[in-house]
Amino acid sequence: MKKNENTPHLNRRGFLKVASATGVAASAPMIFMKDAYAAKDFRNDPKDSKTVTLGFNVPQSGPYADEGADELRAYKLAVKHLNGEGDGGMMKTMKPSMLKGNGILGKKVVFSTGDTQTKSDAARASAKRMIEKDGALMITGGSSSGVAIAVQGLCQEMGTIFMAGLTHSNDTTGKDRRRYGFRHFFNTEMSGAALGPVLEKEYGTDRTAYHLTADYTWGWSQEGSIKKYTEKMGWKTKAAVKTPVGAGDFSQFITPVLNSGADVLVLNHYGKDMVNSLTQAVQFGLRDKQVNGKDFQIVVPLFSRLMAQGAGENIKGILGSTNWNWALKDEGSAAFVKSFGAEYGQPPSMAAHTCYVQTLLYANACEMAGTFYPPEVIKALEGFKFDGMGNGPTEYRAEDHQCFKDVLVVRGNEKPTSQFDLLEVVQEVPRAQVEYPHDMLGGELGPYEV
Amino acid sequence: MSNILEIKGVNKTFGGLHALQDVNLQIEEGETHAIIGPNGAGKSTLLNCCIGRLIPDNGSVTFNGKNMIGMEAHDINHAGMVRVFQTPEIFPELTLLENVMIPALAKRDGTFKFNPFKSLLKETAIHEEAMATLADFNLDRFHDHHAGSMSRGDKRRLELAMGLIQHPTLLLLDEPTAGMARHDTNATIDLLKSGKMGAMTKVIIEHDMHVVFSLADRISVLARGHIIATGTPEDIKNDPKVKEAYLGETEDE
Amino acid sequence: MDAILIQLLNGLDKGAAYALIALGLTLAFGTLGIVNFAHGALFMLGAFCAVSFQKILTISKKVKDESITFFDAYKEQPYLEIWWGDTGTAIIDYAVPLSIIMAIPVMLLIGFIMERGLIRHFYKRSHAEQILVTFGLAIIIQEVIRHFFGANPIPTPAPDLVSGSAAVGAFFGLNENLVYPWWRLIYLVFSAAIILAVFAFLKFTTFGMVVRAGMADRETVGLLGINIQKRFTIVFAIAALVAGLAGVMYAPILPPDYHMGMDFLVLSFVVVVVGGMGSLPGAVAAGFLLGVLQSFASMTEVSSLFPGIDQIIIYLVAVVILLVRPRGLMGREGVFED
Amino acid sequence: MMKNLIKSNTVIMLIFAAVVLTAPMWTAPIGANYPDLLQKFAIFGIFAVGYNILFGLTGYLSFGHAAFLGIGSYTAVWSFKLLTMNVVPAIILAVIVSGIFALIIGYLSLRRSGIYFSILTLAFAQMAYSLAYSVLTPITNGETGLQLEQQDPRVIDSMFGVVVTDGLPSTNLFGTLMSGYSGFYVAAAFLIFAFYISLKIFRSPFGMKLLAIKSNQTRMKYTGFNTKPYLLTAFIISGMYAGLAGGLLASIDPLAGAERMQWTASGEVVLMTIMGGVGTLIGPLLGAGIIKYLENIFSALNKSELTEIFSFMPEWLQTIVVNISNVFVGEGWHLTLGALFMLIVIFLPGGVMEGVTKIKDFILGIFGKGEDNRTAEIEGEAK
Repeated sequence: MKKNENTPHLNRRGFLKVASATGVAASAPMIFMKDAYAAKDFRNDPKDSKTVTLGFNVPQSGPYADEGADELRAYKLAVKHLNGEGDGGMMKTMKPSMLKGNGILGKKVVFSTGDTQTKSDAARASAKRMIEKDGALMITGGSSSGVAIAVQGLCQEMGTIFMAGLTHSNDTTGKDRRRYGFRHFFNTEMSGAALGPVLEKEYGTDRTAYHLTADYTWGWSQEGSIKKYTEKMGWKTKAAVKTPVGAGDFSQFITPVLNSGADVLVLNHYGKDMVNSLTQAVQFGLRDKQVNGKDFQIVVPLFSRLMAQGAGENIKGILGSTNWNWALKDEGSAAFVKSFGAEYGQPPSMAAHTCYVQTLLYANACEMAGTFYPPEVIKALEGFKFDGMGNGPTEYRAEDHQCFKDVLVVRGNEKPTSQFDLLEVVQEVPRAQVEYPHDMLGGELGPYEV
Repeated sequence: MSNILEIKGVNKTFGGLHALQDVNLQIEEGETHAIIGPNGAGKSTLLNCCIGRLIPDNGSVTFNGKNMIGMEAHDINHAGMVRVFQTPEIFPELTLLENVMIPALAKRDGTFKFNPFKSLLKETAIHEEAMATLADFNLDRFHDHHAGSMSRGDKRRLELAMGLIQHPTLLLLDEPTAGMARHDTNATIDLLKSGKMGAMTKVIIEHDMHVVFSLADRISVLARGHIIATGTPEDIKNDPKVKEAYLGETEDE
Repeated sequence: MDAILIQLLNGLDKGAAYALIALGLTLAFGTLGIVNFAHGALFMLGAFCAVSFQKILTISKKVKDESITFFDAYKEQPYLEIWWGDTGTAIIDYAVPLSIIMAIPVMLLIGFIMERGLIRHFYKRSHAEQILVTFGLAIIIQEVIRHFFGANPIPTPAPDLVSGSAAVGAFFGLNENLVYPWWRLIYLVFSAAIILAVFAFLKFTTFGMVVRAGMADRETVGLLGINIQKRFTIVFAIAALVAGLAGVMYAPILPPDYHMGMDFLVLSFVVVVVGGMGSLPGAVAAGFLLGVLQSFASMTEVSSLFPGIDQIIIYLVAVVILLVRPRGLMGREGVFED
Repeated sequence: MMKNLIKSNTVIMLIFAAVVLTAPMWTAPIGANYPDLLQKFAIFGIFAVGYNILFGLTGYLSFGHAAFLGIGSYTAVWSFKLLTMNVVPAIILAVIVSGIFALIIGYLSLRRSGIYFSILTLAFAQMAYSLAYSVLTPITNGETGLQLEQQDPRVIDSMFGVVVTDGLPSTNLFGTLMSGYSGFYVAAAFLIFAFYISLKIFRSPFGMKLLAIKSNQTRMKYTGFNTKPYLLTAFIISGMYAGLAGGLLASIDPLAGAERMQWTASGEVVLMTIMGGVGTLIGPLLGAGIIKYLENIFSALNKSELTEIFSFMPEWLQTIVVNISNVFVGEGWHLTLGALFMLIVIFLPGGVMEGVTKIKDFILGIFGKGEDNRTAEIEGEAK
């Protein structure tokens, strides 16, 4: 069987090495060479080069373009700090840290950028360009779980480390976890675990919830987690209705809530959907209602300041969870906000924070490993415990590459003191409360060597 | 002589307008039959009823012994009845040669044939026939010009060529010389009289009496949806009903 | 029963937006023969008239928040409030309805410039080329707006007085709990008024008669020798205005962002075609029909029976209507069929 | 003499194949010589060439062809999951399944013409997209997109005892892996093949009849042609091309996402075709290349790279040029796209190919050999 002779193992390593190293001339004939690699030879090895390239893959067009722009600001700041320019930001507060401000492993950090367009195809194309053309050693960024999972899968195949940006679905480090993918951001499970007790305290145990859920993976993940934790404390779930993504007008989904007997509306929406559904829910007078003798409440499980801006007045007093907020007073956050503010004249968003931290963590892991060789870097990141980067003591759990740290429960600020002061922190939910067993969500990390 | 086309009791109304009323007409094999009549008499409607563009309210259209009513336009074409249009219905973006090759291909390939891998270069028979037909109409030197760029007279002759190349049993001509200069008209008359065209059974709708009397073996006169007379040119010239129909309407056109 | 009534209201409200957008689109289609892919962008520009007007009214005195040292955070107070006190606050509160005053000349001007500068050179060109050029224009307009206003939605609230809900149920003697937002009711009335105004304009003015004749038979009107060029410009400007007003008034319902036009573009084309090309009543009827059906399809009773129906209802209805009625609800033969 | 040579199929195909296969070399100066973009050029080239068979020849403007691209991708990924990682069955199945869908959608949509046809195709594609994104998630994996899993059955592979060592298996063509440059060469081979078929169709009686339908469909009916099956055949062929492109996309990168079927994706292929030149053989390919280039390269440029590009200028001029061009690159690449659409339609109504023809005429004019150049390819053939 010809087939069997040619494919004893389906393994792409031999080819990758060649393709990555080549320019044009070498391309065609050498593809067929196999297994001609030395032990620590890997894609985009900077070798003697004086620089090392990182790939920043953020949405520059589409609904999350503003978030993407903020992510890019954070990346540029991180590169500055790594190269020893600027005030160093969190590099001074991160513990433990091997970062020296002389680039990574003595090589100056440079970067290339790409537009994910918040589409899996475009994001993968752009990541591939950075890996294949620009020689990026690490890919990071993104503002949606679909994109994160798609790019993470690609990076596993390519043997390039992926430090996820904003992605909140359980799947990223759950059923779709990958050895080469790392997530600093929290997830819906942690949102649920953090929000649950606060909701109980604020609204009691005798509540009936009505869910409106964006009809895609993140929405379902969010709905599942909130249901799980609210039902645990005695809430009933009246209904969970799926809404088309980008519906614009949600009136036909909101009106059934009015007379459903529910007294809490949970909006499992993000981005534009959240802004629209919340604005419209408030117009329908939901917040002025009394049901079952209680004030009707709206909950938005995932908040971001940029989205809060879009919702304007409507966000005031509404509870939700967030990964990080610039108003945090710890040393790390303060240092980051200070240098970000000095550079750009505005505070960083939570997406910017995650992206900044991810870049530093990757750089530090390379220093710890003493090499850019991805399997060693991965091992350095796995189980890495650190502090001083906001959110208190944090651990990159080895089994699923999920960061565990404090989660913020926030409320839309009733009396903002400035245009940036939109969310007030209600509680910093300690890490222990949001932790869950690593095998709860399933998934396989896959091999170190690809 | 046998009747090749038989129209019996055909009626057609548009809204309140009775365009055709109980029209009966027989076309004999080999003849050139002219249909004349004032504007709005229903001549074009009658042709459209024959070729399937319109479906008559009642009555029958029998061609070569087969009922044509309800048949698709392309099937009527393959039955052997081909129409040449009054306003040139050509393929303006194609060359003259292609314009003539298309009907030739229709004749050979039938209503549908899927032959995407055959090269046009290999269609030598069709190609030669098309060139010869163009030559018959004195159009061969323009064979690679776009049909849309030709003069109106040339387009009319192209129309005739497209009809002729299908070797129809019956050719329906809708004002073949309308809009032509006198010189071109005479040339067209000669064409229609001689050679392959001359031998063909033809129905001609025409305003120009010079053309009608030069070509027609028999003439039918249509007025207000009725056939008021049918006969040889001589009969028609002397028919009082025809004179009446045309009196006071001689100024039309 | 209540549920059906309220879903009907939702549907009418949605339909009102569809109908308004489709109205302008089909006006341009029918008279000028132009396939305008930038029509969605005009709707978006309308919404941004409201945004800019609000921004102008709320130009603020900035008081630095001294507790924040790393960057400049301000507590803002609009000058209007400082100068005129409560009157100023009230004016700002009414920013959206007041912005209509600004939107009318702005949209007419945009329509005028677009027609004179670009569209008129494309009357005789193929639909494919019209699509390409107007789509290109739409992208450019979008990017310009994004450059100035960012990609995030911008809140443009309705005036306080009408930001709440009306007790529709009590009014009709039904369930007391039955409420409906004032602003949506206003939008409904507003749309009806605009639609009637456009129809009346076409029906009762000589100008309108020429336009209607043009929609019936464009070639003949061209032969009439009337200054058709000027009329075309005006028709296009009106189409732009209708789209713009639809956008202005929609801003409180849907916080405007630069991409909102594209989201409505495809939908409005479906509405126009379902209504029948070149038919104004058709476009309005189709708009309301699709809006109402979309509302009903998302009722849990329906969507649990046919999963996913709420996602595809508009397209499904479009397919069915076009297959049953060759030219949509009220289209005429031979318009845009080649 | 020269003209006949150029018109010969063999010569055209030789030149075409040479140009395509050397693409990694001549794209180097414009920074497009990396596997992913080259693969995209080839694959979207196939998509556009196929779309042109429908739109360019018959004039029917479909706004839903992305549906077939998506269906092809999903089919291919399922073939990888269920059958084998070899791309041959995946691509064959992708073409067949999208052909079947094209038959159904085409049969219904072709009952109408003009804009009614366009909206029907759009509606079908949007339904496919919406359902794939939500309700059909068990088949499509919704927003995330359909991916390979280690525990997929792959019955044929396991029958032949192919061992999956670690991690996910890779797609291959009898052992040659599909990623990187080899993926490009496989896609390029398909492009050459697809282009050859398209060339044959353009120069066949069948193709001429399609053009005649575009020119005057009514006349075709009275000339004795049943136009429906012609249109449907063209629709199915172009749908199968889209399925082939979708299958190749999935073969090179085994992931199929719903947004591949969205109207914007359908619109993209329309824009590629119009921009390159509707009804020309090469035009759609050029259009595909230009749009993909802008999307991938322009979106990635930033200020520091621009500074490098314009470093040959004096500093003051460099600053000005960099600042102006910065508006059009990076996040501004959409602006470039929009401007390009407008400029091309305004100045080159026949697309890029008209520009090429104009330049050719100009050069020929210099040498005093001005010829009557026309866009239709066929008439030269028939001589």
